Amino acid sequence: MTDPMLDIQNLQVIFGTGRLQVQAVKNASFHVEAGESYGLVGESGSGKSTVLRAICGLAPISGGHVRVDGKEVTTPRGKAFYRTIQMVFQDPYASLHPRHTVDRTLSEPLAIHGVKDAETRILQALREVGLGPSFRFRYPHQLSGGQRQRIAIARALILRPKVLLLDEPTSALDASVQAEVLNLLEDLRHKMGLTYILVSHDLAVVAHLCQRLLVMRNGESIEETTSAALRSGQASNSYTQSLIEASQGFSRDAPQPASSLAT
Amino acid sequence: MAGAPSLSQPSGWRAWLLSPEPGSRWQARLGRFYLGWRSFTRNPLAVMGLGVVVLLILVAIFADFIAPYSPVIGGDLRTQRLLPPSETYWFGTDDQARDIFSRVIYGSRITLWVIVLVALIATPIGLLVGTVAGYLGGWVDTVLMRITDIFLAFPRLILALAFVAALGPGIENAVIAIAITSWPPYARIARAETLTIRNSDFIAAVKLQGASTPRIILGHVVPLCLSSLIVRVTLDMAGIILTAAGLGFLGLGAQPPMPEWGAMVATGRNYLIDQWWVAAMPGLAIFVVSLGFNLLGDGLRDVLDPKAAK
Amino acid sequence: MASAAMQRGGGHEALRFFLKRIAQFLIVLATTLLGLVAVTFFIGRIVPIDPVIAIVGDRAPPHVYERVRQELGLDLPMIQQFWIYLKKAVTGDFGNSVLTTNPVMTDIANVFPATLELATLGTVIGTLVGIPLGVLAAVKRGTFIDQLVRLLGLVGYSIPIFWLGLMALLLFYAKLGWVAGPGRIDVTYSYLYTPVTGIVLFDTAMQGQWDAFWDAVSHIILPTCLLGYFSLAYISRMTRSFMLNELAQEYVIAARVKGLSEMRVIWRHALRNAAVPLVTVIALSYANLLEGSVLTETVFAWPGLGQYITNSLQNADMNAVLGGTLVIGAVFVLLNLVSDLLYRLLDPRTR
Amino acid sequence: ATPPDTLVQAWQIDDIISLDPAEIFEFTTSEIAGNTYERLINYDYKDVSKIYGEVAESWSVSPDGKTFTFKIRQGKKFASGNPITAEDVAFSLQRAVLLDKSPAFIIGQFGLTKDNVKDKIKQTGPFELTMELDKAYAPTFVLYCLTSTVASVVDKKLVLQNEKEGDLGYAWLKTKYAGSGPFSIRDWKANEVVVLERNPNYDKKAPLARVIYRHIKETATQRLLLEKGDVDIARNLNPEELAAVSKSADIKIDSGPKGGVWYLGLNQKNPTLAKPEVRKALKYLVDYSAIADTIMKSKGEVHQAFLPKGFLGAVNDNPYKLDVAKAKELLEKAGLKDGFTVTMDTRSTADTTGMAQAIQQTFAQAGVKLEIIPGDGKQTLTKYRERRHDIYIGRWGADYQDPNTNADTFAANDDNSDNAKAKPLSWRNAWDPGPLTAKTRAAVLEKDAEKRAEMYKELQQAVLDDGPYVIMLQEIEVMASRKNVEGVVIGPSFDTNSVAQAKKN
Amino acid sequence: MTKPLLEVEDLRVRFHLRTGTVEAVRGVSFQLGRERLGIVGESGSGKSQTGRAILGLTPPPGEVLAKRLTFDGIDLLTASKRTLRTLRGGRISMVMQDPKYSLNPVMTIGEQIIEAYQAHVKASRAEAHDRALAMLEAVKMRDPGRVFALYPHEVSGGMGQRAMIAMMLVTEPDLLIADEPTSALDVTVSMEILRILDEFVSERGMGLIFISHDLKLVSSFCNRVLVMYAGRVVEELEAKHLREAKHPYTQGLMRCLPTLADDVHPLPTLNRDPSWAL
Ligand SMILES: Nc1ncnc2c1ncn2[C@@H]1O[C@H](COP(=O)(O)OP(=O)(O)OP(=O)(O)O)[C@@H](O)[C@H]1O
Ligand SMILES: Nc1ncnc2c1ncn2[C@@H]1O[C@H](COP(=O)(O)OP(=O)(O)OP(=O)(O)O)[C@@H](O)[C@H]1O
Ligand SMILES: [Mg+2]
Ligand SMILES: [Mg+2]
Repeated sequence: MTDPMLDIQNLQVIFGTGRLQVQAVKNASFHVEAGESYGLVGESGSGKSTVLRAICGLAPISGGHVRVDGKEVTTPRGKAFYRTIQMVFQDPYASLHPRHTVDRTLSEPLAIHGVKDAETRILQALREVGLGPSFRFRYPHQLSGGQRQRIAIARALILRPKVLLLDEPTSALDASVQAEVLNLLEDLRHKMGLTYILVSHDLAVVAHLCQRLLVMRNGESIEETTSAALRSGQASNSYTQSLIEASQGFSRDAPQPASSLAT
Repeated sequence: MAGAPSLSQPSGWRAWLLSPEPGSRWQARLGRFYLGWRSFTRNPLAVMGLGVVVLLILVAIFADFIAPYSPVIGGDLRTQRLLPPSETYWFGTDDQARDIFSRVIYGSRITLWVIVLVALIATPIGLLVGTVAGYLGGWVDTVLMRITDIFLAFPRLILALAFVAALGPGIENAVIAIAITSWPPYARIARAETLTIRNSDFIAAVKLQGASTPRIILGHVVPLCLSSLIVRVTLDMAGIILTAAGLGFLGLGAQPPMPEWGAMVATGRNYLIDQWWVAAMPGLAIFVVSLGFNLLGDGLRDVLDPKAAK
Repeated sequence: MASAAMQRGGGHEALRFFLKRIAQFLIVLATTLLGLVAVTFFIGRIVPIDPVIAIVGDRAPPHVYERVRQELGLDLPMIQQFWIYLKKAVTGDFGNSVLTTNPVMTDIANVFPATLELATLGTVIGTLVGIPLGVLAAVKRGTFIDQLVRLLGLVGYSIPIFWLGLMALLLFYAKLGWVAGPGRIDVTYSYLYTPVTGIVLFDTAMQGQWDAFWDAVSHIILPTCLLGYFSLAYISRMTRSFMLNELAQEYVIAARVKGLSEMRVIWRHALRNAAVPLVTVIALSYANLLEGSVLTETVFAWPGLGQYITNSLQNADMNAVLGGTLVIGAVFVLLNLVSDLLYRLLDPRTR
Repeated sequence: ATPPDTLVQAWQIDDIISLDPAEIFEFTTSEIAGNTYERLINYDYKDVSKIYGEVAESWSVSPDGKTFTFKIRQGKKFASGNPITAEDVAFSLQRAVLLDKSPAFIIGQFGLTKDNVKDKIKQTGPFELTMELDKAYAPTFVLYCLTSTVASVVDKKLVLQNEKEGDLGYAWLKTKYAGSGPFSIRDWKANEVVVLERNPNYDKKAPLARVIYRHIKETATQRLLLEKGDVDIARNLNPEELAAVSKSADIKIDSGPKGGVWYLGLNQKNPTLAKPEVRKALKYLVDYSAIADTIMKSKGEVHQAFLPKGFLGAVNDNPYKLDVAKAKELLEKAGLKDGFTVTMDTRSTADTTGMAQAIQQTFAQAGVKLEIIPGDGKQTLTKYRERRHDIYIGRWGADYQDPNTNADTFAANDDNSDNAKAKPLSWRNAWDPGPLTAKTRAAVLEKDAEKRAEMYKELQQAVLDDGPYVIMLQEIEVMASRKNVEGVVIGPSFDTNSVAQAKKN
Repeated sequence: MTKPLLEVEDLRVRFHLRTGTVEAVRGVSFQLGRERLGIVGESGSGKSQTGRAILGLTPPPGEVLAKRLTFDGIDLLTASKRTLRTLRGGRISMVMQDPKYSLNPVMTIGEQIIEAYQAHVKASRAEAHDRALAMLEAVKMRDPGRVFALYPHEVSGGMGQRAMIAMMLVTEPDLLIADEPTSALDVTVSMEILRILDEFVSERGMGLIFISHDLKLVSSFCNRVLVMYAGRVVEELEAKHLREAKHPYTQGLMRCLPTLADDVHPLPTLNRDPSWAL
């Protein structure tokens, strides 16, 4: 049996010290096989993003293990790591440098890693995300949200990573644009054999893109389930159940959810 | 996306500049520049400011052609001294019987030189200190900001005076002194700006591409701080000219008979009430130029500063 | 139900915060002052002015010169001089001024109130006029009023202060006679009161010398208005920019949605928020004025800190320069602290 | 407006560092001391050659010329009420020597040292004292020296009451007063004000109750105050301001020559300046009269010898005037046909800078490129005293009313080496005057006034010919005052501007 | 429905910019009774501008035109500023998208509610205080007393949004415009918010305009839905018939959403027809 692409065990992330200390992730464990697409769902502040950020070194790992391809990650992460794992952020408006053209944004990783023939790579990356060369010299403000997210995906893919961490890649987008981006992601995964971890608060989106998913709450993993189970409305956990219900839309006669709101 | 359609569309070269899909880096840059230019020209005061600055540059370049007399060699002390403005001497003559108009014209070179030099020294220092402190945080931040505070807590003119005293008088040293005293606010601004940028996703994204810290600071953080800094520096230009004038006033600026405006005003203050033109003419020049820079800075702020532009 | 918040935080918490701030303040003060002393001290030693000449004058015979040089400890290595200075400074002894022969701190206690008086009133004027102007400009953005206010501010930025000062004197004092001339008080009144705090307005008022008080008022009015104008230029400009920022916020729209009058929206909501960064701006401009506007003081024959330090520097009276710099540094740090505390008071988010 | 019994003067008085007559050496404090202290003897301000006793009633010189005996006037009192006795006088003179501050040499140069002063200056009776010198100096020389501020009579009792650790009351008197002059010093606030008050014990009661010196740095401010009547006298107006205020019906202008001269010091360490032809050429390259008539109008008059007008033996004909052709000729002789470049350390005051720039222009006419290095007063002085300048432009004021004061500094140099003990102006300019030094020393001992004057004339001529100084102007003191002010005397030296009999109508 | 509460006919909002005139809302017409009306559409389709125009809060360079814009018989276009002010917050209120930005950060929540109340009702401070507390309770705040004294940054998004609702409903308006009141919130939280709004409508007979880009939500929550595209209403229909929408835009919007119910790969995307915008 080969190692899973990503193996997370008892991950803990603590921010700050003293009074300001926040335990963002208390205990999260899961593993993702190569080529798999894995979902993380949960309410706001449950630590989904933090898990992703911890994996790629943007948040401190305070406990537990993160293994990539069987190897424990090092801090700081080496260049090789970044060629394996890349991330796409939630807000397409915030994840592109406002003063850099698409060209500059895409050539940056190539320059850092000393990749030659940047020219063709950039054009190719644009093509992969379904954008023509006419987008190459635009500034972010000349792009729509969906286009920006495509550029962000292109940037993540230009180094040919094996794993893509997707932090709510479509939550800031309109429904129709979301569909396009989701289709694109699915497409790319098939074409390039990528591994995804997808964070979203929208169960339908997760179910659409992922086979397995983890439900998180208050920094802890509550249950691991499959999208098939979600679709059939089965959930062993009442919290997961309430998430499923809520995603069906508003209903006048539904009982008040038992869940308490985090304040 | 279903944007509301615009009722009128630009055409020709404007269309090319404003093209949402520029074909080259150049076109993209020009397009940006054009956009900025357009929002800039919307502000008539700012355009006026730009006009003044351009005029200053032109006057400095063509001083030789414009000035009717020598800026340093005066006429007869007995007959041509302290003459009021007239047709021969537009701005009158000074205590050494020199033509004030010519001196003001030549003085533009020095003023320009002072401004450029201060900007070239102070801005990078402030930028670097601020961005490094802001980006790295921790003890580096503490140490750098403490140093900044120390410099900020210094009485400015005193520090400048001390430096001039230490380095010896002369316009270059005055400039260095001014530069040394003017970077701390820039560092503060750059740091504040960096703090808002450093946790943003696009910085996280370059980090994820394995970019080194210097690369991130220089390539990604600095350009974003630059605009608010440029604005601030232009706004400070007036202050710089006046500090130079202040040093001149205290006799520590330019070397006589250099036609430095501040020094001219300083000389003129001895004749302020009756021979008003001796101080008023260079004073007016200082005023116009610093006003120009201020207006320009204000206009630039609207163009460059993403927070102010709304 | 304001007590709810208090219960939450508790007096304990507040005290701890306060103590922590004080401790932090002391550390910052100490390091800043140390840095200031070090820099000033070494600048002082490389200034190419012989401090001995300042004491003995140009025509002193050589042996007097030598003796004074030794008295000043100038023959010791620089580091040792610095160490001696520091040791004394820690005990509060900043040495004597060469020029005035008094202990430096006594001198500063004499000149600082003059500057304090001027700067405080200047800042008050600058704030009271500058903020409404800034608000007005922001509210009427792009209109004639806006441009006018901006121009007014810009003019303040660009005019040499000594020029404006002399012109103001010429007009209001010499020509119109509306105000009294340079100096702090007329000689006629100067011995009618005893200086206690050194702040003339305060002293005369406390001692019921109303004639003297009004004379002092008519002396101070011009320089304060002048300084006030300069701080107004800065404050109104910053107010405008902060207000523009706030007026674009959603909560301002929310306030309008509530049906509040425009007055209330602007002054209670937007300005209240703009006040948070404004505190720092005002503190900064106050610090600048306190630093002593050498030029204003010169023009108005105002015996303040700025003149004192400049004069000392020109005479290589390094003890005085050091003392003055330290005082300004301390004031700066103190103002930082105050603005920081005010900031916290005004902005609940930072509590 | 000012109160009728108070005279208010606007004056730049930020140079005050001490009010102790044993230490006073500045222009401002000298004047203040002149109005508040009495000296043993004094001279007539109108005719310097008339020396009279002030505290002394009479004096006599021993036949060998080495011992002076002074009789003290009886019945005089200090402002404190203490009587003035010989004891006070002896104490004052001894004290000056013992404290050994900058001006102490004026008395000390007669062979008085810390160790011997108590023996050499002796009280011989309640109202009599003697002073013993090491050589038989010209009596006028000795007497003139005793008219200077350092010889002021201080109130021994009062001073000793305030003595600390044997400092002879030095720390106290620095800021206080213990004299017997027409006025007493009531208050001094540094950089702000000096207040004098009528001394009720003075023989000839001063008409004014109070004299106030206000520190006003800006001359324009001084002028406004004067025009407005908020000061009675403005002391630092510049020529243009004087010209302007003189048009006012309420203001008058008084002036009088002073013992200061404006000069250029040419450092002989600079090989170019060391050439005699160059020194001479530069003397022809200053437009003396133009400067005196314009930039220094009413502040200086052309004067080229080192002794100011009014001093014994002063040479008053001014041989040099701007003559570019002659200068060029001289330069060519020196092998500098195309001129040369030289720097001048210039104090950044209006007067100095103004003159410097005028000189810069005339120098340029003969191809001498003059670079002006501006600096603060103390800064240029520091450099000058270290002989690091090329040319120094400055003012030299006489220390006392005897010609030796300037001869000693301009024409004598006992040791021109870098670590010489005495550093007169000749040393500062690295000039060895050769035989002039001996001549200067001899002149001090010459008892015959005529002969002595002749000796000084000779010295001046020699310096005029070849000295490394371009002496340009003699200083004039100007006061612009309100018309109702009367009786303010502008004396020949700094300590002789008297307000003792001034009054306001 | 006898007389509609709000009548909008041919509403246009224009922005005159240097680059040309942008017409953000182009001829929107609808009527509203005491019911829930949903407005959906993509970003930039003019939903918010429609809502703001009704309140007279179109930002400065904007211009509002309409054949008819009346609220309860009052012509909002010609009404004086004063009338508008009494209407605003008094009879028409608006809940905005993000509580983080729409609450004044330096005032306590209680103060802000009291202020809203006192702007329209002459009441003593104590009365206003009680009323505010009651309101906080009405929006199901668990510890109203505590929340009253909290600053906006001290409460979670859900609580903030409820505070916002309390503030806007404290005067018991007849019409509430909710501009994406839940899009910044968690699904579970937003359900609760909707429930509160729903109660107000059904119990107090308030009219509600619910602006959202979430079709699914609008269809389950509202009675009627306006679908906007490029500043126009392309379709108006009963919420329950949303699935049978005729306009291809509405259909497309409905289809391109992934659902738990069916698993379509790839998702159908929306092909925009330029003629929709005409
Ligand atoms: N840099 C940080 N410093 C301190 N606390 C942090 C930091 N980043 C995140 N947190 C805290 O960690 C917790 C988890 O945050 P995280 O962003 O992972 O949540 P999330 O599940 O992604 O929520 P959302 O759906 O809103 O994005 C939150 O309480 C957050 O306040
Ligand atoms: N101040 C303004 N100046 C110019 N155009 C504006 C202005 N405000 C809004 N617009 C334009 O009006 C159109 C409609 O904006 P509106 O805010 O109503 O959209 P929306 O449907 O609410 O979108 P979202 O879902 O993103 O909130 C947009 O195209 C926008 O660009
Ligand atoms: Mg997240
Ligand atoms: Mg909207």
